[in-house]
Amino acid sequence: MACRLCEVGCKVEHSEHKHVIKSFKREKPVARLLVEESGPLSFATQCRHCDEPACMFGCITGAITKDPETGIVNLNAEKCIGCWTCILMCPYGSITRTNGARPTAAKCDMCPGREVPACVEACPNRALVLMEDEEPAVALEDAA
Amino acid sequence: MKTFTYAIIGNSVAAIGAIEAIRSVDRTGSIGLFSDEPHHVYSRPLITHYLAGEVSEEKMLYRPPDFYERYGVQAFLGAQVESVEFENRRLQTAGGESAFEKLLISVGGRPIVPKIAGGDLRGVFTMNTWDDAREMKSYLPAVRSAMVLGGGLTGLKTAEALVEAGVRVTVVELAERVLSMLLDRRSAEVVVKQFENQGTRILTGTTISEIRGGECVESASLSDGSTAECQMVVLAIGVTPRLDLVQDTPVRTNRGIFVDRRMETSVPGVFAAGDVAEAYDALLDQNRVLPVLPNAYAGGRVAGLNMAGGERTYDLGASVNSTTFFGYPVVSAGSSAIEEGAEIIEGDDENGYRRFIIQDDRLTGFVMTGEVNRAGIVLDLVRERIPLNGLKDRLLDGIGLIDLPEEIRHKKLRGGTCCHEKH
Amino acid sequence: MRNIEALNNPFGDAKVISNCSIFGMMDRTGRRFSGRDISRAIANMHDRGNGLGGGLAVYGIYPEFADHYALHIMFTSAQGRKATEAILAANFQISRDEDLPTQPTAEIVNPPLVLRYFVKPTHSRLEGLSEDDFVVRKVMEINTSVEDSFVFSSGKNMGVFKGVGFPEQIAHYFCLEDYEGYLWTAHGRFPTNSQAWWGGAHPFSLLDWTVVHNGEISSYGINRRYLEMFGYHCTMHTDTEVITYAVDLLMRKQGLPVEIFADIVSAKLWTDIDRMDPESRQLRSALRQVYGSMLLNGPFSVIIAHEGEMIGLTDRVRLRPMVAAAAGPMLFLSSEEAAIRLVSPEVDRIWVPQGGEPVVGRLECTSEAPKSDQPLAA
Amino acid sequence: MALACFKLPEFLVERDYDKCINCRVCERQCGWEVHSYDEEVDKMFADTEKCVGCQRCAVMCPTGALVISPHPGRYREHGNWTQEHLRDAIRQSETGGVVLAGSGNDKDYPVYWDKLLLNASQVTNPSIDPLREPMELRTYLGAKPESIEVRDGKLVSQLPPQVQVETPILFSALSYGAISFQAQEALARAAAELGILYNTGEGGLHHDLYRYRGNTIVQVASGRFGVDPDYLNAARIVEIKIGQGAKPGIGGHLPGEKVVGEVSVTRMIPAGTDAISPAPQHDIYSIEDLSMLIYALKEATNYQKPVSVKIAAVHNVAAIATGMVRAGADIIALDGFRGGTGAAPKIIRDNVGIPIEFALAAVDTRLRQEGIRNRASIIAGGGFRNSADVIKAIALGADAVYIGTAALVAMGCTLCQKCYTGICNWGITTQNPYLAKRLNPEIATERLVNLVTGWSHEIKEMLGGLGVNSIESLRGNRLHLRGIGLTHGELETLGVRMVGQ
Repeated sequence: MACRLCEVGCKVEHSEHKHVIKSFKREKPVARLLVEESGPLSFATQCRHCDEPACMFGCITGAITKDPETGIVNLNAEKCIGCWTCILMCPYGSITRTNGARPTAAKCDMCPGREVPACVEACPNRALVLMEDEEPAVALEDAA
Repeated sequence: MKTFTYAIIGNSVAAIGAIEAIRSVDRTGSIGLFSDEPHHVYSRPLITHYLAGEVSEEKMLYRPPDFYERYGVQAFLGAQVESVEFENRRLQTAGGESAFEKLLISVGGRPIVPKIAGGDLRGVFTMNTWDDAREMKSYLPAVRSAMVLGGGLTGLKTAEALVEAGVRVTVVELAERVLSMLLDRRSAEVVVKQFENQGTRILTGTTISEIRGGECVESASLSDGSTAECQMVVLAIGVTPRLDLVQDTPVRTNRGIFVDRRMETSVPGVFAAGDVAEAYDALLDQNRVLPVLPNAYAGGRVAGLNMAGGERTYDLGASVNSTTFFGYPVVSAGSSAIEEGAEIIEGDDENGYRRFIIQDDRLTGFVMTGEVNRAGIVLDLVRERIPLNGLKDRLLDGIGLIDLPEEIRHKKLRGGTCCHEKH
Repeated sequence: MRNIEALNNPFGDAKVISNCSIFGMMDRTGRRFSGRDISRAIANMHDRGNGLGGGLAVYGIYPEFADHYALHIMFTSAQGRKATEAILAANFQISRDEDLPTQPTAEIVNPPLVLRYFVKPTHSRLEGLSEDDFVVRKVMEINTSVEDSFVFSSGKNMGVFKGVGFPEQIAHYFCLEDYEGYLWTAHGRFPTNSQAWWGGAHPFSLLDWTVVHNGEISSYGINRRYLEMFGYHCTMHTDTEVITYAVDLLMRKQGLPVEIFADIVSAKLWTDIDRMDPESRQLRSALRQVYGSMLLNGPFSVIIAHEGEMIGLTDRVRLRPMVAAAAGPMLFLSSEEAAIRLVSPEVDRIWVPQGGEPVVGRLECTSEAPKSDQPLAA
Repeated sequence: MALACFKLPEFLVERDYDKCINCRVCERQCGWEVHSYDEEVDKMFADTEKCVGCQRCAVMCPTGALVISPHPGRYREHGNWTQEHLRDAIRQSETGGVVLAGSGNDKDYPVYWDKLLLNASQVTNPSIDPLREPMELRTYLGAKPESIEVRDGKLVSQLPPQVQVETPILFSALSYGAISFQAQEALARAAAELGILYNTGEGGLHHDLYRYRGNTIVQVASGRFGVDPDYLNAARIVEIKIGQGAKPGIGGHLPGEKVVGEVSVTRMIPAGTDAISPAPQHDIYSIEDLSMLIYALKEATNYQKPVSVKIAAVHNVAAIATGMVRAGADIIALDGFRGGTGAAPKIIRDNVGIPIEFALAAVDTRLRQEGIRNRASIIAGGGFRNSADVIKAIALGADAVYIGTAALVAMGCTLCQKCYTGICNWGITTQNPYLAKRLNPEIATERLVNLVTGWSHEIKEMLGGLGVNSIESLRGNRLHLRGIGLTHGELETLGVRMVGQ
């Protein structure tokens, strides 16, 4: 419903302070998902954690890997040099750039350490649902 | 004599793509990897960043140090393959002979070294391997200014690295503009501007005619007659596939090793991928040598899956490039340089320059500089040949999934595999 | 008793609450026996009552007047008796009237004058009513409009004896050891809000239907409102009265068999009904849909008797005790097993009936005899 | 802002700028466009005057930076001229129109539910623990015969159609058009899950909801929107709507702007036209006309469905109701003056009709006095706020109750009373797709199911306390009620005794 609380949740989760006010006021964090809107239609998009992740194929540094256990496609910001090949490779437009002195690529990491990703938890309308297995890790509905 | 289920020549991105693909379906088949370079697999595009001092030794590694062990690969590093007997499925190195059932050749390319007087002086380099970068780096203390021959990607990234290392650089390009394979005139100007902002000169329509010096490089003369002092000359006018191993063998070659859609060469069981291969370009509907990293990985992966008994075809092909110059992003994809009979949509604002090439209501290529977020959605329009319909007007504003036709959008929102290989 | 409401419910409570002991015994061959055993049995449950009411009903005691309505009437004044006897004379042929025999008992104090009248309705007065309905109307008339008179028994070949005291004292007072009947029921009462008065004791009766009851019906309010729709006036404010009228409406007037009656007042649970075969399900559903207001909800056990039949029934989830036993032709129903064992140490079978499952004893000479045995064999 | 406006703002929007992170959620969530972001100063601003106090922004704000409260600015206090009187008069003198309002009568009339107390068992009989013992709420709606015939243990009589509900709580009429499709779908889904019924209202039945036919009451109202044989036969119960508690004697008017797309198809009227429900049904000018419509509907549905007649609770409701039963109604639906509405003239909403408590008591009493209570079920509606209200209504004589506002609250409604505007920040009373999709039917269904399940649990607890294990033993059982603070006249009409008696 385009409230964009998922983005708020994501930003806070991926901030240094992990405090909604402090993070926003001090850090200007970047959301790893994006709500797209066009008239009444809206939905959130983020990394699908593809079986065959084009971003990983394209990553020139080896910063992007796919965890064979969890299926999560991870991005190691330490290794990333910011060539943005992954951004060009991702057909979902789900990788973004961080702010700051040394910008790196940033993407959904399924919120390690959380039972439910922050975006899913933040969604007041259950438009974001965590789904397992064959389905994409986070599925989205037009209701978002 | 050891017999490998899979033998791979070349320690490249294509090789890693193949190994990871093989191991996703075959956990036991033996893999032997032969590389003339002594290093653990590293990222070739990072060598300029290494030169600039941006990337440390350990971050050069493309995969973790225990990669070969974890993937069950017997790696022969620094072991150059001298010859291959394709009929007998044997290969020879200085250390001996090995047999194989399936073979992948992914030896990449080698720099083209033009014949220039003084080209043998100390201080003349090519930029293709980590060792090249190391040698250059150790030579830097003697360098105040350098001349880079070649305004392609390697030349410009090397120039950038040298600038960042504190060297004054002049780039010399014979063609009328830099990055002529990737960019149009205007976007090339955007790039040139980035260099000029750093005080770097880029000279086009000229070349180095002579390198002068005693033992070491001291100056270089250009074809226009001018001479400039420099302590280093980098030759970066391109690479050519390394075809030595397949010369005069049943393996068919053209400009590179000719492979079919399965990345298999004319010899059954022998595959090729990466910069050495002449693979299919779906956009042009013909084979060509296209030395870009994402395609190397994907090609290696297709080869690996087919080596392990799968059935995959390689449909990627199209040229894709993303890089930055002094932090300024430049991406290009598809037929950005081909403009015949095409409709061009251009925009230039504070977000950067963008150019879209449209043929028959389909996007065939584009260039974006500056703001490049979500460029992947645009690339997908190219790769999937999605009819633009009313989308044309939205291109300059930035396309979102929401702008795509409903059917495609739904498929994307629900789908989970983004690779364009056909299953 | 014009002031019957005030008498039975002196504090104007919404309803009169009482809890009790009940006992019933029947010889299904029709053999008549004296009231000595039931007196002992109910005395054995002395502590379930508080001496504020006791009574018995007995069937088959007046064979010589079997075709007469036997009216047992209590009077507390001569005027009352005069007025009542005028009504009787105007509406009935009176074949005999006499004092009920009594013997002085220390515990029974201040008893009313109790007479019995063997009567037949005067046909010219019926005005289209059946004899039964005519008798009911006249009994109601006396009980609600005449001072100091109360008809407490009005069936044929049966009688109710009740009063203030423990039931065994009442039995002694009315010399019930001298009567012989084939079916006896008895009741010891523990009212919580009633001043003792003789008419308020159990059994409650209408014609030859008698009810002794132990428990409290929480659905009383709606049961009563439902019955009022059918013209019943619940003047006593007791559950027993409501049960009696329910019996009258459903069994006597609408002719529903006892099993159906049981299925209405102790309705099956929906979870059970849902599991039944379609035909039974349809029937039970219809009973609950139509007669939901007659569901007797709350703890009760009750013995209902009329000519030739004794029915024991508990509420649907059996919150009040009832034990049944068979010994040869004898059927016993009791609040407590000990009371049965006292009068019949040896029994063929003794069991605790399921909640809502009626235990029915019928004279074997009736045509429905095989059916009547069904619950016993269960 | 027009300077000629004499109105004080009704609500105050206070923003704690220390907490505000400019995430703009409030801006996106307010259909009234109260909040806006100013890029120049990088700050959120609020236009207090537009605020209707729905609290959507306050609950969505991730930092709790917003407080919406009644505006402290008051006209001078006046015992007779309350703030509301002043405000309405000012509003009317600007527009010359009728003051409209949504939701139910919000005046301070006595709520008789709050003056009735329930009984519980002590000593003489046991209370029942519904967690351990069976406790039955199943109810059947429809006419019942006085008696039935049983032969050889088999049912001989044929009963009129009976509709089973698992708990005596139904969703009252909320029409598609007045509410969003999402909201109506949620009601239908929840009804199906709960084994109860929802009521389509008079806006027709959207084709996608035909699958919930087993749980549907369809309405035939004066506008006859969407009425055809398929519609009638898609229901368990057909309800003739004569009146509505919120606006007795008044018709309905759905503005053309709300008659869009599927609404127009479902209502079977051209898009963009006003949907007018006349005040009377123009084929019912008296009781015999009602009878003809009842039997026409029974014919049309092959006597398979009970026909309900819904009326607003008015002064002579008891006499009207007996007439309705004798005219063939299987169900009498009574709607008290506190019943909700999407739109009503405020003056009507606040001044016409009588409380459901009295209407219900009077009708039940009268039908019993006439010996015809069996011939119809009674559904009571109009202002039920909790399970105690429900159980008291059952004790007064209702077979079941209709809940409308409570269902809306379950779905998110905060009674801002702006339903008639078509803007609903909660996605309920709107056809704006951007707003409507805020109501996720899946969540709304769950919340409705939770509410009714919770109430049902509470009803079971209270029944257990009363010592009964089946709802029918409470239905009409007014002995379990006592009145507190009521006059003798009120007690008598309600048919309940005073506390302590």
